[in-house]
Amino acid sequence: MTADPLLAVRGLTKTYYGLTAVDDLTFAVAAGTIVGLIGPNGSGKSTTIDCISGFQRPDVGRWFLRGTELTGRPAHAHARAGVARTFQTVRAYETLTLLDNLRLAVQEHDGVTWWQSLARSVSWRDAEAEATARAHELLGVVGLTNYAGAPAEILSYGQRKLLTIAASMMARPALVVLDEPVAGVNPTMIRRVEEVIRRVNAEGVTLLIVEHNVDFIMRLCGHVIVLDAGKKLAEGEPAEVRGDPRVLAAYLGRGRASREAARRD
Amino acid sequence: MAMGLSLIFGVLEIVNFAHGEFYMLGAMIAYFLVARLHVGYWPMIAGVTLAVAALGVVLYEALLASVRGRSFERSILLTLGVSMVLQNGAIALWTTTPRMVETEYAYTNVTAGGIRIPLLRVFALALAAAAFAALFTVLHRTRIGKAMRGLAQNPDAALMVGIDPRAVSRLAGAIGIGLAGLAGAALAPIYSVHPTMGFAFVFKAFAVIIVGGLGDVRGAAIAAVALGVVESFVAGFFPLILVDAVAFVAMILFLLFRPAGLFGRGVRV
Amino acid sequence: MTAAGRAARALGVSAAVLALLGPLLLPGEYPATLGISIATFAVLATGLNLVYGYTGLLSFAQVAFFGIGAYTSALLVVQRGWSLWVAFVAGGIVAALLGLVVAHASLRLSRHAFSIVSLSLALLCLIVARDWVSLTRGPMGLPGLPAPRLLVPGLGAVAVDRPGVFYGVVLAFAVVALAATHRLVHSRVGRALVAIKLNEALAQSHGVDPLRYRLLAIGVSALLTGMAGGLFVFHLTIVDPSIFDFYYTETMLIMVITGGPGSFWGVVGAAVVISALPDLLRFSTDLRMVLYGIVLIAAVLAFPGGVGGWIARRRLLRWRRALS
Amino acid sequence: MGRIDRRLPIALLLVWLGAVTPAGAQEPIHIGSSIPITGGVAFFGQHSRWGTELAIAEANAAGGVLGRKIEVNFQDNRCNPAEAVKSVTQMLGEKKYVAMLDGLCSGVVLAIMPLIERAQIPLVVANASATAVAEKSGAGGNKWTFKVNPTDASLAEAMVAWLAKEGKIANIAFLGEDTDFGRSGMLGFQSALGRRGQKLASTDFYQQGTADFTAVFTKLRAQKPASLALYAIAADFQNLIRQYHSFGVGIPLTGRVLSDQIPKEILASGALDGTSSVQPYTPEVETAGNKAFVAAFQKMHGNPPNLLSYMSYETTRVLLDAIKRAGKADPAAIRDALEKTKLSSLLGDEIEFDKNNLAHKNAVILTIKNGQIVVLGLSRT
Repeated sequence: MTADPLLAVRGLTKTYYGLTAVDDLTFAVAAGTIVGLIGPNGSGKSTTIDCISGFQRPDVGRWFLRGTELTGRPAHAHARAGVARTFQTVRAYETLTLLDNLRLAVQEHDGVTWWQSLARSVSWRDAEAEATARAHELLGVVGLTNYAGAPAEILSYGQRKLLTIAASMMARPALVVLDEPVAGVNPTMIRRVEEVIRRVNAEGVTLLIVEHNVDFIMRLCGHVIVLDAGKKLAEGEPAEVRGDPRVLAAYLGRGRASREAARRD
Repeated sequence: MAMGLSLIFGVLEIVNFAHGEFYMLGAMIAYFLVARLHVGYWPMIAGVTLAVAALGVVLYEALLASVRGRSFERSILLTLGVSMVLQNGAIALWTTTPRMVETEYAYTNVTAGGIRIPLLRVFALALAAAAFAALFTVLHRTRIGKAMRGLAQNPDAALMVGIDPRAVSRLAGAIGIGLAGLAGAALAPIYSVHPTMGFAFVFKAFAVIIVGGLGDVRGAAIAAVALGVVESFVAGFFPLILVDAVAFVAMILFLLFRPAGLFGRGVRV
Repeated sequence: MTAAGRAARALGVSAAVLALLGPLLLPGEYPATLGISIATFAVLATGLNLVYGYTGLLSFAQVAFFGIGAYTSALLVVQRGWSLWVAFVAGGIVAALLGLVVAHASLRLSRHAFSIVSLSLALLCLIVARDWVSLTRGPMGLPGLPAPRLLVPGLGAVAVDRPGVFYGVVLAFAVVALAATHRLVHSRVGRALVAIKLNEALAQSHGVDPLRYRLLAIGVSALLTGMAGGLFVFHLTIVDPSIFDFYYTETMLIMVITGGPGSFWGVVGAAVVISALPDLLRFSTDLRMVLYGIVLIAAVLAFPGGVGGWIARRRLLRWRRALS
Repeated sequence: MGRIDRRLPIALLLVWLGAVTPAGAQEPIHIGSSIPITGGVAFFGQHSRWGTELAIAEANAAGGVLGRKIEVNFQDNRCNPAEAVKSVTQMLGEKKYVAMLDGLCSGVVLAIMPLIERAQIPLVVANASATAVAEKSGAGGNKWTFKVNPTDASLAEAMVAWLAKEGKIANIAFLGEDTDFGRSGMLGFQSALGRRGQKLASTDFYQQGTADFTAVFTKLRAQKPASLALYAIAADFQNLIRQYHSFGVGIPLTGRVLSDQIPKEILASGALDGTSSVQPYTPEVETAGNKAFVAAFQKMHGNPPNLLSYMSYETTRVLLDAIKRAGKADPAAIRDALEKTKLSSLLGDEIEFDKNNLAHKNAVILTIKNGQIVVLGLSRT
């Protein structure tokens, strides 16, 4: 791990009604890598990424993107700073077209102000053309080109997952946080998701992936963090982590305590 | 009145605009029972409450069941529509002529400590207190009451422990609207009865439930009493017209500084 | 676009232009008076549509903005001797500022709080208009508002005292206001507003700041609504507390719901039809509000998207057919 | 669902179309009336309408005017100028109406005055009481507006003049509804008292639709004014009087106490003895004309008349009389005839318009003695 990682998280702690979901968690994500965040149900994965994307406020802890502190800033500020994310429950703007779904994901990032857009200035026209081109490109990558002008509500569950993943890549963010990208997705689609992830990673995007599908994580990630009961249990290369007896214990004989700590997942 | 509204909101997550119209209907039914059928005071109170509660069930089954929890905005619009139909329908049917309900106690007074208080007001106060006590007991002591509170606090969990949300919601709707009917019946002999009487009341009731905390029955009752006290204080020392602003100003202040209501346990909307 | 499509469009545009100019050409004052009312309600309904239809905030304060604009511009003209053309803009600005303050305070909590506070604001305005007698003259209102004067090149100052001329002024304002709103909702701003309405968390994850956009929508809506109020009362020549009548709120809601929240032309069309039909057909006034109530209930239960929603559903079905 | 959706608008359209009434075959004389039929003061509009309807029915039963039937089109204005301007312009646009009646609310009348002036159609006001209506009418103003009912100022002056004669003008408190009725009543009282070197001890206004007055009564009882001038109507008045009685407020009332709407039990109890009141009209006035009117009204509408129905009745008579004297159903001729009106009212006085087109009808001064309403006399306003 380099001295100056892309994302640095220090001492993150979050409790709900006296139950500790995340307990003094510290980790880092190096630039250009794909990092997996795994752990049993209720181990605090979702809470962690909700906190570092600004959707929940932790009780204690600080986090930095490229050395810039994001602690306590609202969710949209995280997005603008370069942290993109998807949600575990699939979310899309149902009645908007796929193209608009994707263009929305970039419009707050290209520096065009709302009055420029109202005035239909040259910079707006250029930015919009670029966004449309990028949207077509990503729709091609996820195989949804035919649907470009259709409203998102027409898509199947798996297709929507692909759409949200594409949306998270639109603005070429520094870090993409994917929350269970392949849960409930059929094997063919999983391949496609993998392909998309590798492709954007090759473009220089760093990814942090939360996922239950351990095989998927092991195939993709160069670095894996294992959580249990809100604490970091193990960390390292996939092979290393896979052989760690503590990880096996956590996954096979899940303790009572971890289940009680569960609030969600 | 405000308690009924609060109960409906708590359990159904529906803001009921038509509540004032049910109050008006209660008073109107009271008028017809007393003036046309010469029913006595107490049978009238019971009859009106039951009749309006039955209307509440009808309203719930016909309309509210389909929006329950789906959308706050839709429930507002729906009950606003109901309110428009009831109020203007009442005008078309009965004209806006104010009517008086003349019960056997109309001109009886009790004297306490040199102050003359009309007996009907004593009854109305007692009925309100009794309704509050009964509602509190039902909510906290009985199975169905606990189910209601459970539904208000966490609908998913309630479903898991075997509460039938439809049955409970229907009952909550009936009780909530029945309370509006009771208020109409108790106040009809004191105030005059006319189709637009519910309009002014419902906004005040909204203010009361905001101050009390949405869905918090105890908060609503205490806020109602507090508002009454503050209003009479204002009326006693300031120009009368300021009274009407009190409820709204209190509501806005509470929203700004204490959004969860008096006890801070109301449902955050 | 095909030749037939172009022809149809040309026909539609010329029909619309003819309909807009109709009140100027038809004899008598009534067509113009009705035209003023239709144009005003088109702006009011579009203002509510911007807030409710596009942004998803149910606002009961539109009538408050309308009345505040009306009172502000009337007072500035009568007491300060301002020209109406400046005063009605000032009315819009005052309404917008008030809207922003109230919205900022309540939206920090939730959109439900906004609805309830907006309702209180409307009622509070009514009370203030009645009781701040030294400013508003209370229930007696401000009667005898002077006819504004318009500088026409070649004619000099013309008094806008006939409904026909006034209709021209209101129409010009309505066209500008609707065009501005149309541009707004079809720009990135409109896209962001719809995104917030559809899924606030997703929009935030895309960097959209919900509060900022919502405030923008409310500000624009209050500005246009307030300006409409400032103009409208000079047609009536009087402003009194009945400008805050809850009935206006109900009418605006009916227009937006039947037209389809979030559908620009659906709502404009509904505003035109609903403000014109009952008058033209002399519908029994006793039952008009009952019918409105029934329409509202029916629309919410069976027809939640209004006309605009129906069109969107057809579009979805077309896509389904095309892709299957 | 889709089928229902498509049928709904058509069904609604049919409902609307069904409500359109076909025009009559023969050509009657048309009069327009703009009154509140819906909204908060629909009750008053109802009474205004009833009064006009009775006068029209009587005229038509007697063969009409100039041999033609009279027809009145009542349009709703919700007491809202915006609605009134729309419906009145619509009526004026049809060009068949020879005159307009009432308006009822002062704001409405002020808003439609410029319209009827431009259209050159006379407007005869029955119930709007604001002094401004008369000030803007007649010589130097709007020549097409006539006002039959007395202004608030003149009624208050009549009342105060009587109170002064009785030596009861000191320490009067005021309680009125927060509308132009209450507000201008207060101004009328204040200036009438001012001319006699007195002023109101206190003023309070309540919102229309207020149900509970306990707090203000408590305050007034502590303040102990010599009398209380009351400006309340409709449901509010009923609430006020009941609570006044049940709390035993005991301050003599004056102002616009609606004697005909006091419940019999309260009246009989003697609690209101000493009350004085000024009204443009009260059903108790013992003239033959009034008795016949009360009976006919009760028969036609099943309710006793009140001052609004009376005023509309008289106003309609004034207008019909002017049409008869004009000799033709022509607005300008009717206007000229209106100016020369000289008609006996039911109360026995002559209705004539002054240079502001304002009729100075007699006001009725009443008092309550031994649980009975006593008409003390008529006073020129």
